[in-house]
Amino acid sequence: MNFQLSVSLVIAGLFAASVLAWLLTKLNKALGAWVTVVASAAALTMMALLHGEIGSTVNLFFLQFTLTEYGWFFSVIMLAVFACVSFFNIYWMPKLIHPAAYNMLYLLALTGTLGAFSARDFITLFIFWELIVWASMFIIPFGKSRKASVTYYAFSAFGSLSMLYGILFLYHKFGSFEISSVLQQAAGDPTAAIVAFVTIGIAGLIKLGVFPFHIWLPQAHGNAPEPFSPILSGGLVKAGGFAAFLIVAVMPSYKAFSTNIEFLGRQLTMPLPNYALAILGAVSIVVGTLMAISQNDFKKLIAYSSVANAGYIIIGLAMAGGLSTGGALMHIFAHAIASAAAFLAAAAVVHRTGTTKMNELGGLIHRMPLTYLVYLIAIISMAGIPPMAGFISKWMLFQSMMGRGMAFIAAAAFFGSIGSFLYVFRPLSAVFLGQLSTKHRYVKEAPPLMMFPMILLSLASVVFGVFPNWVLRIISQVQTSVGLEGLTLEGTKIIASNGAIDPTLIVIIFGLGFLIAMIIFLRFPKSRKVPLMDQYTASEFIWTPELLHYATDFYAPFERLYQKAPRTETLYRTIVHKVSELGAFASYAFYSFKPGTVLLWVAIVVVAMLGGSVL
Amino acid sequence: MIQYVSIALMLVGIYGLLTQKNVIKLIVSLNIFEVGINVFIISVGYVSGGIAPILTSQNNTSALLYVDPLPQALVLTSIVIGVGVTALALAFARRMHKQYGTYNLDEMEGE
Amino acid sequence: MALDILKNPVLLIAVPLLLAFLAVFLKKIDKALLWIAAVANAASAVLLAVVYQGMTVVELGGFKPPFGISLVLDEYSLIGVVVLNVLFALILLLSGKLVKQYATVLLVALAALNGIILTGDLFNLFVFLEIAAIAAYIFTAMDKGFKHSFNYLVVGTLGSGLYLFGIILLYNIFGSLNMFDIRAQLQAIGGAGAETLTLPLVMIFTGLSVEAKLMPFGGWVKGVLHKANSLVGTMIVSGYALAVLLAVGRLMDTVFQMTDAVLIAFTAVAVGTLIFAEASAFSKKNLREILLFSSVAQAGLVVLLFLYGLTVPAVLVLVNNVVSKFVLFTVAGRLAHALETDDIGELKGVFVKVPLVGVGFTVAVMSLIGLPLFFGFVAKINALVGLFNAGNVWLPLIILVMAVVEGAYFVRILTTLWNTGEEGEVSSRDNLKAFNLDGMKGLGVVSVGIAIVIVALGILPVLNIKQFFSVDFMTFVQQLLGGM
Amino acid sequence: MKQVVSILLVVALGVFVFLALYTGDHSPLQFTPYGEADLSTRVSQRFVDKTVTLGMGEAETAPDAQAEADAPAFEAMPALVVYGETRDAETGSANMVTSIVVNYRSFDTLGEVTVLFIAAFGVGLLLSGKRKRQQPAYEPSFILKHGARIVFGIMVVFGVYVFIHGHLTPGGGFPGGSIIAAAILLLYIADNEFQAKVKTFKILEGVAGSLYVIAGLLGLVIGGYFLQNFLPTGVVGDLVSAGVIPIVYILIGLKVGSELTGVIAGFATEEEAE
Amino acid sequence: MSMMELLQLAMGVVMVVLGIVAINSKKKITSVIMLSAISMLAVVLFVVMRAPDVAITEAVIGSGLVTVLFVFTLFSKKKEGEDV
Repeated sequence: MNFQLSVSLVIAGLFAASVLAWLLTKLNKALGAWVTVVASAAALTMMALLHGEIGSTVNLFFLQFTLTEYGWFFSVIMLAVFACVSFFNIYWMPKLIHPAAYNMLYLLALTGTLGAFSARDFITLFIFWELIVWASMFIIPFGKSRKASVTYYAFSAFGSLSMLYGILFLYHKFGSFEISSVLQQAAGDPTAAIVAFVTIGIAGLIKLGVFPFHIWLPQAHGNAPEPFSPILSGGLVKAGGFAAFLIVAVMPSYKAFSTNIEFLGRQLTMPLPNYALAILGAVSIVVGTLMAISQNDFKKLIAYSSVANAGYIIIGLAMAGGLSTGGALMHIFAHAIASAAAFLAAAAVVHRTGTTKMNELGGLIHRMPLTYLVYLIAIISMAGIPPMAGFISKWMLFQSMMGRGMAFIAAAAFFGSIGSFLYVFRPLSAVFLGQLSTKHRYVKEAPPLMMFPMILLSLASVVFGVFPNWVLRIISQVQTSVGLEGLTLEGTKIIASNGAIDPTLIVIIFGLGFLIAMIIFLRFPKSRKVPLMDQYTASEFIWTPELLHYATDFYAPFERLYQKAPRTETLYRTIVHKVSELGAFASYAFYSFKPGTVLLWVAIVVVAMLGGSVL
Repeated sequence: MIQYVSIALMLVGIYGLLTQKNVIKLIVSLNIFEVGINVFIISVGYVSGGIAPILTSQNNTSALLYVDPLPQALVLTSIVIGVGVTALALAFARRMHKQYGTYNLDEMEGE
Repeated sequence: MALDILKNPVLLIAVPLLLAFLAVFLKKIDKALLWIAAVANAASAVLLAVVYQGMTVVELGGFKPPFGISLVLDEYSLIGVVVLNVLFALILLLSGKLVKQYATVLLVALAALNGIILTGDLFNLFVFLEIAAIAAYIFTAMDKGFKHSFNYLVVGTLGSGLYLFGIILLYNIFGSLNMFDIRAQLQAIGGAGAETLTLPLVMIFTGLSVEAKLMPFGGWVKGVLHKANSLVGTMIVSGYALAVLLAVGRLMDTVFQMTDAVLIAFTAVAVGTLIFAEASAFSKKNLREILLFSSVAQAGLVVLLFLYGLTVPAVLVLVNNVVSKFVLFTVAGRLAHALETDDIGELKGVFVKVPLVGVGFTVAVMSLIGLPLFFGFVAKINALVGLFNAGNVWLPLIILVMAVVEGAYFVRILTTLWNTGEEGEVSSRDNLKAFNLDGMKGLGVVSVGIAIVIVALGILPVLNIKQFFSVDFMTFVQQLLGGM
Repeated sequence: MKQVVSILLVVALGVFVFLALYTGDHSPLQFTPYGEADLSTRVSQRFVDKTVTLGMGEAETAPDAQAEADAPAFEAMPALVVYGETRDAETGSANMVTSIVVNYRSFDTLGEVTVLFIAAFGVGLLLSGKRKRQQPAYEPSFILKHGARIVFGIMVVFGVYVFIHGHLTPGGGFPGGSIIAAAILLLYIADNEFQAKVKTFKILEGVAGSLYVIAGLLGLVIGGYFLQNFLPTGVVGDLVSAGVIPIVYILIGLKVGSELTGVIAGFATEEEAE
Repeated sequence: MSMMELLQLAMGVVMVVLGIVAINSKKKITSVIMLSAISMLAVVLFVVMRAPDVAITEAVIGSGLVTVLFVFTLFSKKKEGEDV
């Protein structure tokens, strides 16, 4: 292996680093955690430098890697998230049951994502894809739930094995594993195309947590160890975006499937499979939003919000136009940093208070102002409010939806945005605003090493909200590299089919508005502080304060509208139930200590076999 | 003819195995089944008009028409195996009788 | 000359038999004899692998096939004997103290299993099956589960009876008992009139399936294994499964060619076994029950692959399953013995106490469910590609769906055994139960050693398969892993 | 209910077996009906002619399709084996079944002996523990006891005769050994005091078995084949002929006898009423 | 249909009938005795089919020893009033 900088070098290095992390953690926990920090940061810088290497093929033993534009884009986002989050590992070492294993698996998961994004052939892709799965599958149960990990694995395994099926089907058909060539050949062959689209698509949807595969996501994200939730939500989930990108943009599905289809008398603007994707996306926006609104645990809440955002991403990819794909990729970027920041803020809160139940918190703004700020910026960006990066991506998506005239999906998207105001405001008011609960009177601000990555991510949200074109230029390179038309950008302007937008201008206007609000806020008299319990109790002792907390049943009236609605969980629960019933039956019926019972079945089967063959 | 008989014997044995609840009866059925098989094997080797495959002073050359000796050798083996299995099964039966005080499988429920 | 004698595979059978007979009146040192046999066999099996050049037929009594009995030593049986004898030595190493007065039985079982793998004669196979089965009847009764062993005895004897019926029909048709002679005759006539083989094939398949634990033929297995100690468990799940399934493969894959009707019937049985067994394992909560059902399912998978003529993938899957199951069942048995329970819920976080064992167990499981970087992955990929190339699109689908189920219950085991705490509370060492586990060091070391082997075979699949498999397979592997 | 189902199943099984065996003509593969077997199409013709090793040596028979395809073409061998004249014939046993059991397929017999051995061992294990004689319901008389002793002697002699002449006359090791066992059984029945010395029988059994394997290994060392008949086979029909066959058959007889005796001893006693 | 074949047929029928009796009989000892009778008849069949070795072996082992083992088992440790 030559020692000039290359993807394989980075990956091999990360492998080595993971082992090193394991060893050092055995010696000294903090040291091992620092290894993860250094390794991921180093990997980030190397990948940044590798942008020139795009297109070159390198291999590591029998694994082959080719750096593509989109692969590079995804990898950098991923590495940024990992690098920022890794600082938190230092503080979590004492809280984890297997710190050494955690550090090793953390880096292995990173290796997996890098390998998957820069894989040249499908086998390499699959190997690293599975590496991601099992690395995170071991980390999740370190948190609050073991079931969550099983659910996560069951879904992921279904996804990756369906992908494997597709891969082998394509191999059987075209006798090759090389991603680009195989996908291009598949585009020419309808059956192969549909198989590839469905199988790999399922893998992508599951990783993204798009309806109806979103069940695992809140469980896993909500229960994983705090520093790993941002990895899952900001990082690994985006791998699903990568898979989806493969089938819609790289294959591309436009070439594979005919676009002029009459549906209910009106011309569809994109092939049926893409339409199906878009609809799934729309549904998951609605479901995610509604579920997020009704959460009390604010990690789960953010998790559901990422389900909703996955919906946006998939819609954007499905439309597969210049602006829409750009919007999707931008949204992947924006949501990655935003949700990472949000989860990190949550982690900081947990680090200090030890709980994620909103109705046990409150008023932390007085104790952790910076964390509050970070969280605020993050959720504003997720809700798509200027001047954050999230706004730009959503604007682009809406633009392209309007351009396609897809009223229903656009409606769902708009509903999602409105809903996002609701659910982002709840933790804001419940966790940070309001009265400080007496338990947390002496809580301190998060330590500097935690603040550093959080502030970094927040700044990123803001900066790329103000000057999105820095990212968008790269994105449009990505699009042109796979043969989509790029974005039209002028200076700070983004030109869309109907109307342009100048984020910088918007920011200035927003700044003015903010100034005015500030003045008003400062001019008028402040509200008086009262301890949490005063307003309810006439010096009665309260046994269950959290029931009286204003965060309890925050949106109860609204939730009542849909709490009777059928849940997807029930479906999966039924499937599991049926399987184990079948198993219980088999193990009861076929297995007995009485020869008569056993031989009865034997006789039946033999007679059946003979009868089937003789007659 | 004899082959039909042997197959019938096998089937009777299987029927016994299917229906009987009594350990001893099960072993008996097993033996009936084995007898059936043994007879069948020999019948496969039988040549009508053939003589027993032993050179003696009377029929003293290998040119004569003998029945097939190979199946007979096989049956010798299978008989001996049968007796071994039967002995073992009966030993099991005794231990079970000691354990549960009965030969009836229905009264041996539970661990 | 001397080396030639040492290179004779018949020693793998003769030596343990001789020692078994000696052990009868040398009661004092029977364990020592057992050890000698195990080590000698492992050594000579490895020697055979080292000096192996091409298929050899060992004639017994100096009579050439098809007249005399002959042992066949080719890649197929070579892998079998190597894995079998090494595993047997390891089984002794880990469960040796359970042998008690069963040394003779194990010696005979060892000889018989080697015979099953090596023999090239149908009736001889029957004899060895009977010996192995009888030995199994005896040592499964080790922990007083007489009614289960009796059940095994009755079902097994009926099964071997049916097998005998089948081969005598074959003798009637072909006038020979030699597998390769029969294959040659079949090839000579180009498979015409194959429907005559329906009855013999069904009988033979049934008879072997009883030992191979296919559903519903293997109805005895639950009773025998669900409380088995590590010795009995590993013997049945690893040693016997390996030998018997190799025999099934030899007959169903190498020797016979079957009509579509028969093929469909057998496929139905194998697929049914796969589905039902995975579901059963999914529905269980006890470690050993899960493991036994999972190995039943794997047996179904292996037989399925053999039926479609995918020898190499089948052997890979089989070896992977056997080796992993050896580790898993040993650990399960030892834990159950030390803690008087193998209910997963009772074993929360047990691996925190014995990390080495945990690592070995985990790697074995991951290889079993075919995750990449482990041996099982190579096996799985080969199996699936093989089925695809056999023009079969639906079986891979079934196999993959079942793989999801399998993964689910195994991951449930792993996450539970590595972590503590009830659902909803953070896993930490504070709420770790006080397990008293000592004397697990050796087990830990051995299982980690096996884990290293599994990973090595998984990461460098090219190296391990080179000397064993045919060239076309090699090129296939390079294609597969070199990504063209 | 279960009865009915079973009957139906068994009948169906029977019908299918019948259909598969006796109907339809699928040449070239044909199930030969009863009595019409033709030895010349079977391997056993060579066992009858004692011509298996003929043409051995050339063309090391590798079991691949080509080498085997012509193997089953059993060309009739001119050399006749004649009772009392032919010398140094292959196996040299007048009783063809014996020649198969103890020579051509001796490996099966070794396995068979092992089966009996392991079964007896298992019986010993299962019925072990502190034991006493199972008492018959009657008090045997003096005549009975001593008559039995005499008959015992005769039976033993007969058993030995049977397995010594195994290569000439019907019988052989297995019946012979069983007869000896039966003789001991007689003592058990006739004499309520009698207790076989299981230990001695175990030793006999073990020695006989080991000698059998060692004989096989000798064949391997001398002739290069396991269980080879490495002694001169003499004249067909003589008592001292057929090379190792009589020796092996004697070993088998002793082994079987002692094993069955062990089994009987196991069954004839019962656990102390604890 | 020659005399010989009639004889065989008769014996076969008897064997099957005995088998059924052996399985359905109330008393265990009956079925054991039936079993021994069956194998005795089998011995005759073996002789008919020119298999003296097998006949002797079956007579001594199959019909003799096995029966004895059954009987010993049945009469060992039999509880009071338990019918065999």
